[in-house]
Formats: sequence, C-alpha cells, structure tokens
Amino acid sequence: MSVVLDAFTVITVTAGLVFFLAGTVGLLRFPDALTRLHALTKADNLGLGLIVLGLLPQCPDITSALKLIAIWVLVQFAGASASQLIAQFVRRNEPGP
Amino acid sequence: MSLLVDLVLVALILMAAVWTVLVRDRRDAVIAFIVLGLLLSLVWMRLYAVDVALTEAAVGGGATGLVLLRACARLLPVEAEGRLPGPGTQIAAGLLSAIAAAGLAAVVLSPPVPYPSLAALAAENIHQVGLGNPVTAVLLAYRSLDTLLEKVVLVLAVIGVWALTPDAFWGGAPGSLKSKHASGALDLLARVLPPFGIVVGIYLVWNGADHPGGTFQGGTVLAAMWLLMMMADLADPPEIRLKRLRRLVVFGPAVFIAAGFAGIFMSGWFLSYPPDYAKPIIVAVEAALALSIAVILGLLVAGPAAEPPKR
Amino acid sequence: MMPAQVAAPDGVLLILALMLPSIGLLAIFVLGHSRPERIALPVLAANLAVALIVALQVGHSGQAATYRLGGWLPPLGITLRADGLSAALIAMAALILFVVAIYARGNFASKAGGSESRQPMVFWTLLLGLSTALNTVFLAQDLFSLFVALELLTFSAVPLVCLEGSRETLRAALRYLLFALAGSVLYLIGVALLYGAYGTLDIASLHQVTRADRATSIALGLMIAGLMAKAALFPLHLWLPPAHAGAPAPASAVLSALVVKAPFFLILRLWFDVAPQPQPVIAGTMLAALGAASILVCSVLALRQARLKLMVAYSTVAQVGYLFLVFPLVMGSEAAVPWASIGWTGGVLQLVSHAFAKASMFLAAGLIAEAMGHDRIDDLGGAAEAVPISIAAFALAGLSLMGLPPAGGFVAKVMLLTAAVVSANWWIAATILAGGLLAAGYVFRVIGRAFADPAGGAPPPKAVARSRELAVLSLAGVALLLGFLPLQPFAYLGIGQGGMP
Amino acid sequence: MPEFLYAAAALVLLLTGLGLMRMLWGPSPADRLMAAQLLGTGGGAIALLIAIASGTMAIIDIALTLALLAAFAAVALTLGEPGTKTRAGEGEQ
Repeated sequence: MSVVLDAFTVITVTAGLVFFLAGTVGLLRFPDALTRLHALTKADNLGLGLIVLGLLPQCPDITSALKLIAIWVLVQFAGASASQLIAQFVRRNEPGP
Repeated sequence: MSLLVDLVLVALILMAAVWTVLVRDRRDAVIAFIVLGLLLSLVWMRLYAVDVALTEAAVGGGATGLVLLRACARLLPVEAEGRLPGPGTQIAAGLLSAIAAAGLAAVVLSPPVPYPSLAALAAENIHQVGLGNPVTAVLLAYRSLDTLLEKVVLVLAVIGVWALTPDAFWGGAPGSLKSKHASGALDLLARVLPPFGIVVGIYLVWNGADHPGGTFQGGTVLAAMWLLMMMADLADPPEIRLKRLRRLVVFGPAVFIAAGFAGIFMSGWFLSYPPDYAKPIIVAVEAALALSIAVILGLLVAGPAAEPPKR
Repeated sequence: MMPAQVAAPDGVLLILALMLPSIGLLAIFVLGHSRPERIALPVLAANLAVALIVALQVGHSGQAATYRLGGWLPPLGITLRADGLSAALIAMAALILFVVAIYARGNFASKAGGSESRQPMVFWTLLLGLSTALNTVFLAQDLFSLFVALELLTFSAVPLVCLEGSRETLRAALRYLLFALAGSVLYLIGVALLYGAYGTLDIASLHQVTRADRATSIALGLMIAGLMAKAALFPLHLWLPPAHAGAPAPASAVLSALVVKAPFFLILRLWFDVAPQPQPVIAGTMLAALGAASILVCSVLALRQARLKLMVAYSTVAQVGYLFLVFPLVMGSEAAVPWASIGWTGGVLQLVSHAFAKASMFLAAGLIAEAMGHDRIDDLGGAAEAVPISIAAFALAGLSLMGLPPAGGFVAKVMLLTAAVVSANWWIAATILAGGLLAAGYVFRVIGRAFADPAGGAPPPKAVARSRELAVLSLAGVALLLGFLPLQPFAYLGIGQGGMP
Repeated sequence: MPEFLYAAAALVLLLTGLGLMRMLWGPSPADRLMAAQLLGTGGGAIALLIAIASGTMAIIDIALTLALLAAFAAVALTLGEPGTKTRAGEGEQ
C-alpha cells in the first residue's frame, strides 16, 4: 500500500514540478506582461495544487492534511485576485496593444 | 540533497540583496526587498527557527511591503527633483556595511567549539510556566521584561508617527489607503480573506503557547487583514483622537504591566507567575498583546493624520 | 530557579523606576486628552522620589540593590541592579527631567477645557518615554535589555527633534534617526556575536568569562562603534548640532544633558565590566584621541556659530569628548581598580556636571530666545537686562563648561588633568587646557553680547515667567554645588563595583 | 521518500529562483511583481515539501501564512501607483 502511495506522491509532485517549470519558462519567455501573467497562474493553480495532492498521502495526521488543502484553496483565491489586480495595473499603466 | 536547497537559497539571497541596493527605482527596490523577505523566511525555516520564519513571513509579506510602498507613493514627487544621495553618503554607507560584514565574517569563520547556548536551560525550566514552546517561554517568562518594554517602544512609535501630523489635523484620520481605481477583485479579496485571516491570526496566537507562533506573528496577520479592508475601502482609517482606538493600543501593554504587578503579590516577583496559573495568565497576556500589536501595526502603516477631525 | 519567596524592598523600587514612567505615558496616551502635564508632572515627581530613595538606600547599605525579574536567575532571566554609579545617574536623570518638566509647562501647557493638541501630547508622553529609557539604561544588567533600552531612547528622542514640524527640523530628525538606527544595528550585531561566543548576555556572567579573542574584540568593537554614533563622538557627531538646536528648548535640554550620556554609559559598562582585562591600550588611546578631536574641532565650531542654540549644541559634542578621555587615564593610573582612580571619578563627575550645566544652558537659551524673539548671538544686546536670571544661569553653567572654580566642571577637569599628568599623557592634558580656553571663548562671547546695549530699532524684549527662570538657575546651581566635592575618588561611586554578585 | 521531497523542494526553489530574472529584467513593476508572486507560491510549496520531508509539521504554518498574505504585494502595488492620492510634503507645515 505504502509503495503505491509513495509512487503516487512521486508522480504527482513531479507533475507539479513540471508546471512550476512551465510557469518559470513562461514568465521569462512570453512577450508581454498579460501573457506572462497566464504562465504565472498555471504555476499557482496546478504546480502547487499537484504538490499538495502528492503530499496528502504523506501527512501524518488529518489536521495537517486539512491545512494543506486550506493552503491550496487560499493560494487559488489569492492568486486569482492578485492576477486580476496585476492585470488591471498593467492595463492602466501600459498603452493598449 | 538538503544542501542543494541551501546553496540555491544563498545564491538567490545574495542576488536579491545586491539588486535591492543597486536598482535605481524605489518601487523596484521595494519589490526586491519583499522578495528578500520571502527568501529570508525560507532561510529561517531551513534553520528550523520556525517562530522566526513565521514572523518574517508575516511581517515581510504583510506589513513591510505595505509600509515601504506607501512611503514610495509619498516620495515620488521628491524623486522627480532627482535628488539622490551624494557620493559621500554612498561611500560612507558602503564603508559601514563593509566593516560590519567583515566583522561578522571574521567571527563566523572562526567558530568556538562547542557553541554555548541557553537553549537547554530554557527547555529545562519550561515546565514551571506550563508552556510547550520554549520561544514563548523566553519571550513571556524568562525575558518578559524585554518583551514588555518592546511593547512600550511600539506605543512610542505610534506617537512618533502621529507627531508628524500637521497641527491643524491633530485628532483627524490618517490619509486614505484606498486605491483610486475601483477593483472588483480587491473588493472580493477584502471581503473573503479577513474571516480566514482572523482565524489564522487567533490560531497563531493560541498555538504559540505550545508550538511555533505567538503574539507578534498573530498580531501581524490580524493587522494585515485590517489594512486589506482599509485598502479596499471597506474600513476607514480611524481618527487618531478616538478614545476607543487608544484604549486598544494601550490594552496589551497595560494587561502585561498589571500581570507583572500581580506577580509581586501572587508569587513574590514582578512578572513571575504562580505555577498553577502560569499558562492561563501567559495566554491571556498574549491575546491582549496580539490585539494591541494588530492595531499598532495598522496605525503605523496608516500614518499621521491627513485631514482635520470631523466635528 | 523557583521564584524566591521574599522580594527585597529596595529591589521593588527598581521596578517602579521602569514602570512608573511607562504607566504614565500610557495613561497620557489614553486619558490625557486636554492636560497631559497634569499626569506627567506627578509621575516625574514620583520618579524623582523613587530615584532618590534608591540612591540613599544604596549609600546607606553600601551595597548594590538588585532585582531579579520574575525570580529567574541569570543567565536565563534578567536582573536589574543599582550600584553606586547607576544610583547616582538615575537620581541625576530624574532631577533634571523633573526640573525640565517644570520649565516646560511654559512651552507645552495646554489650555483648560481645550481639546488635545499635538505638541503637548507628544512632548509629555515622550518625556516620560525618555525617563523609562534612561532608567532602563542605567539599571539593566543584560546586553539585550540594554538594546531595548536604546530603542526606547531612540523612539522617544527622535520625534522630540522635529516637534516644531519645520522642514529643517524634520531633516535633522531624519538624520538623527539614521545615525541612531545604524548605531543600534551595530550594537545588536555585537550582542548576537557575544551570545554566540559565551551563551549569555548577563553582564555579571560575561564579566567572569570573556576572553581576549578575535570574536570578542570584533563584537565589542562593533558595539562601541555603534554607541559612538549615538553619543555623537567625532567624526560621528554630524547629526547632533542640527538635531539639538532644532528641538524646542526643554527637549534640547534633555537630549543634550541626558540622552547622549546613555550610550557613553554603555561604553563605560562594556569597557570595564564586559571587556576582558586588561583592555587594549591602543583602543583606549583611540577613543581618547577621538574625544580630543571632538573637544578641539567642535569647540572651534562652537566659537564660529551665529546662533545661540547651535553654539550650545556644538559645545555638547565638545563636552562629551571629555568623557572619552577617561579610557587611557584609568589604564595608566596606579590604582588597582578603575573606580578608585582619579581619572574615573573625574570622568563621572564631568558627565554629571555637564548634564546639569548643559540642561541649564539650553533652557536659558530658550528663555533668551523667547524674550528677545530670536537667538542670533550678535544681536543679543540688552538680554542681560531683559532676562537677568537666565543670563546669570547661562554664565554659571558656562563656568562648569570652562572648568573654572567653583563649578563642578572645575573639579571634574582638574581630576582628569591630574590623572593625565600622573599617567604622563601630556597630549590629553594639553587638550583639556585648550578645551577650557575655547569654552571660555564661546561662553564669554555670549555674555559679552548680552551686556551690550540693545541695538536701535530692536523690538522690546518680552517678559518670561519668573518660575521658569528660577528652574534654569537651580540647575546651574546644582552644577555649581558639585564643585564643592572633594578632589578624590568618591567611595559612593565604587559601591557594588568589582565583586559583582 | 524524504530525499525525493528535498530534491523537489530544491527544484522548486531553483525554478522560481530563475523566475527572479524577470524581477531584474522588468520592464514594468507588474513584471517584477509577478516574479515575487511566483516565488511566493514556490515558497509555500517548498515549505510544505520540507515540512513533510523533515517531519516538522510546524513548518506548514509558514506556508499557511505565506498563502494568506500571497496577494498582499499585488494589492500594495496599487499604493505606489502614480495617480493614487499622494500628498507631497505631508507632515510639514
């Protein structure tokens, strides 16, 4: 059982890493601020989400597991709001395309 | 493998620190400074100083950035004048930093073996105050006088900031923190996040007795929530003449001092706690302090009064 | 480690010395809506009473008074301790703060029934903040507690500088803040290094274990450098003149008389109680050389000032310079212990007599400026008729700065001079004499102008309250009375030194 | 398993740290802030990975605090925006 869970952790955490990689590459390579923002949110949503998912089986107790989920939810919400704010900021401060 | 984490961390910190100093634009420097705070929080975490890491995460993430960016907003007109520190100031500052860094390096590179520490002694005596977190025992029991006086420093800081109020505005409200541009996202954030934040803040204070966390971390999170509401225009900065506000500022230090004097009567010494009641007293003092810290930090960010009091 | 059952009654007073002013400032913050001085004055009076009782008890018992916070023993807990020196200094600070408060009613009294206004509220709370800070500096026995004390001091002192709110005073306050914070950072780094090396911050514990190694030297060097910036030792004095000259007179008086003494006191503690014995001769000589530079450079600058308050402020840097002459003098003396030497006693006496003299001088300068409507030295003609008592106080305080008999500064400087001659530090002896001459120059310049005829067309001087003039005179009187102390090491200052429990 | 989690933490740090190049390049404050934002999320992930890897559950609270304050820098950015209410020389008379 634990081997299966460990394998699950390895796979999902690795997948999470891929999204962090994607986020970073996007942030560095995409041409303008709004598209870069897209890349960023991918890392927020999926990168952290997959890592949390992968860590859940490794949690020693239910409280920490719940905290992990709460953290992911908070980051979703904060990330979405922050992207909105940053996008509005970009709109105001840069001449439109 | 954990060595790799540390190496990357060190490289990033050096980069962020150098960039913070070198970048010309103030706002860019502040953003770099926020990044530096994040990285420092990770460093404390790697050193297993979880209490410090929590403080850095809360203060660096919630308060410092706000204070500095608000200061930037006020300083922009000055920057337009193009007045930068002269070469003399720059050289002096650089020299000072170099001397301090060289001193630190010289000591750190020649460590005494073994490191002497009071950690064991602090842990040995912790049962006398009924706590589980030795950091809290240091802050609220062994060295409680320092903590108490630091809270007096915070009150003095509020007075110092208020002292910058123009005479005609004394008693009025600090300048609004709200953005000129309405934003649904900000409004939503400021409506949804504070309930979570208040729970987390209280949790950190309560948890601090036995686990990492405590008054300052919890108080800072609470302050951040208040500030968020002020920025989203869901709360106005309060008029500085309000008695209710001032009572909240003083509440924590006053409870702490009262507990100190109660100690003289209950167990012989100022700031001593009778063993049976030590934990409830300490938690009560912490709760009062957290409330005051939250209000004080909020007021420090809000700044001096910027309009006359409403009659 | 359990709390002991009985607290020594003298020790409880040490707690009161810290807590009374703290409670007072919190009370003004919450309650003092219209008349903050009604809380501040009784609190400062009580603080004076506490300080005097502590001083008398220490003298009576011949032993230091000690209090262990929460009953915890060092190195885990924090100790407050009043030895002879600390007791003398808290009494000095309490007395000066009280007299300054009486004087300051004239500047910052609020109108009956009026609503709270900015300057009185800020001034009175910060004055009590300074009282807390100074008592903590003089009594705390733990290097980190002393850091907190320095923070209390900074946060109370800096806003006082810009109380007026003009552009220049804001700039002066900001510069002061930068120097003070840089000093704090250096001090704190040193504290961390010492803890890393010895695992304790308790001064009495450190006294027994410090080694003359690299870590200790660097830690102490950083701390002393930071404190030098706070004490405005040349060339780190740049912040002081605009800050002390820009503050309102009562604030300048406490800043110059008391606030710059706190970091010096801490250097004294580090040097004699923490640093491994014997202290390096070169370091002591360097401190004294900077002190001598302070005396000479800033006395000359004081001579050249056009404004009275700036002149008095430059004189502070010069007079603080004398304090730093102590270090080589004590090392060169024949006495086995520093506190039994003439050089050490002369230094302490210089600290105390300058505190009273400079407080008096700044307050006198304030009254002169109020009466004349300006403080340009060249246009002070007629001041001797307008505010004769203030001019007299200024002259008496000036005697102390010059080191002329019968002032306290005379005894202090003669003791320092004797110690310099005995230890064959001729350059120090020459500096003391030159500094006295220069001080005579800048003091007599003011007195001379004050007795000149008023310039034609100058507005008639305004009257100032007699009680305030008498407060100024009383401080100068104390500075004078100190001159009747005998020319020998005082046993009182040695109480509790050395064999620290 | 801890070794893998530490390695993952190091990788997340490396990746989000590389993202900091955007902080150096800019060009707008929004771009720089995005780098900080990415590092914030990454920091949360690193904290969680290390918490589980080292068995120090208290570290989860660091991630919780970071998550709670994740949007603050973005909100604060609007404070520094030209056009918000600024009063030059405020505090002087």
